[in-house]
Amino acid sequence: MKLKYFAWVRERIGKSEEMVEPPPGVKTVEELIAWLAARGETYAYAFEKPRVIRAAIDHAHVKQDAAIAGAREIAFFPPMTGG
Amino acid sequence: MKLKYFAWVRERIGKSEEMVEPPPGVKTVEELIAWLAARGETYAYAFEKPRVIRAAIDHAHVKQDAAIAGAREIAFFPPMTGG
Amino acid sequence: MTDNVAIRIQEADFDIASEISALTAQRSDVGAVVSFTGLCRGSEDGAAIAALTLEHYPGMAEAEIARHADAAMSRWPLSGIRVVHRVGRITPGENIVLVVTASKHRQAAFEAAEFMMDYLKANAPFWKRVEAPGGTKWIEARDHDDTAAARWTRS
Amino acid sequence: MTDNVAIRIQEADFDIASEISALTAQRSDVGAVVSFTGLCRGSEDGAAIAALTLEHYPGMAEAEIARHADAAMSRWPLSGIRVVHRVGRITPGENIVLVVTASKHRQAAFEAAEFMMDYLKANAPFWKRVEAPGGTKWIEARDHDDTAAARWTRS
Repeated sequence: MKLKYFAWVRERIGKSEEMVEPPPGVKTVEELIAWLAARGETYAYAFEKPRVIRAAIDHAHVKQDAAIAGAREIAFFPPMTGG
Repeated sequence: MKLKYFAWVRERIGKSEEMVEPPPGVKTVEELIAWLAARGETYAYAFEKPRVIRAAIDHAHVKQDAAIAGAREIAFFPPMTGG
Repeated sequence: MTDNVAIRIQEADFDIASEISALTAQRSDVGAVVSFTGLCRGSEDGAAIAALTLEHYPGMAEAEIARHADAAMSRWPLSGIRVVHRVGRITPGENIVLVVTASKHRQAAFEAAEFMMDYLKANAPFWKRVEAPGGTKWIEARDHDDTAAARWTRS
Repeated sequence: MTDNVAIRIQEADFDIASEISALTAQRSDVGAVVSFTGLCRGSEDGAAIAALTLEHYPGMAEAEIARHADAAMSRWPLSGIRVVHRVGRITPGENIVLVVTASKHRQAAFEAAEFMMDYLKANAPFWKRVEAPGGTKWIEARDHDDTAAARWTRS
């Protein structure tokens, strides 16, 4: 699946998108965040406060207990500040 | 004092303003309306439903129990429909 | 009249962009501008109309609108208000009235614009006459507008 | 996306008059148009800023705004909605966002414009970074905006 990062999540990780293949045990957004945070220092920094992170699956906002099965694109970003 | 008439009050009376000198017994807007209504057919028609008529003394909205003493200009008109 | 309050009553149409820009140009403390434009519709109570004619009470109309704009400037943290109200004959699709409010934040700008419009509908000395195929008639005031205007009265 | 809903995300500035006129030209059933313009202010939390940089989630931002505009079109009797949201670097005094709503009557136009702005502030995928003399920082979301957005949720 493709992951996208925005705002300070993108800056901390150091890239705006990447393809990943999480192991089968990673079933929800929350578990995906935990798996990413364990991948290295930049990820650990980006996801240091996992509750602050917002996620979208295929362009729709989701809660962290959402299942990731079948997702083509999952995005992580801070709370929105548009308008 | 000068009287001014607007909208259908003006049309019914047939003039937009006039100078009048009501007798001393006419002390309020309500009494002025009754005095005007007795002046002739056009006035009676304009003031046939006195409760509907709105009034302003010297450019400020007033209720019909307002005193007219000292007024320079009193206006009569239907409820407003601006905006 | 407070600084940055401008009230005009005129026969000519208005230019919304220039009225907005009068409240925002050369300054950087405005974060929110709300404009309300009221237009002449082609029907009134379901029947087609040819035009509206707007009459006003010169002198009182300007003074009353300015007094309400000053009240809005005191009630909300606004950087400015502009009101343009047209009079004379206005055909369907044409502009009738414009209210523009500017503030740091959006809530004040929205509330003040609604306050000014509720006032203009119910209490500003303007009267509309409709020209329809069957003749002309004065538009009757709607209780609805009195109710909308009354919601701003402080208890 | 419903007819008469237009959503644009762009670096260029917008022209308020032409967006309004897109909702009113060649028709006579619109009685009320509300525009909201959000501008970049020269200070953020009391400190002077040099510029904002706006980032968005391409694809999701357009789709989400359109979905909310469609919801507004169903909820209120509107004749149209236009939203333009700028991205990229924006300096104090410049426009950031425009929402225009058109309806027969003023209340629907006002409410729908506020609904769209509350949504854009709290839930549209845009992020603002501030450039200040001391460096850059991301603006933090305000609880206030979440509260404003939540008031439109039907129970």
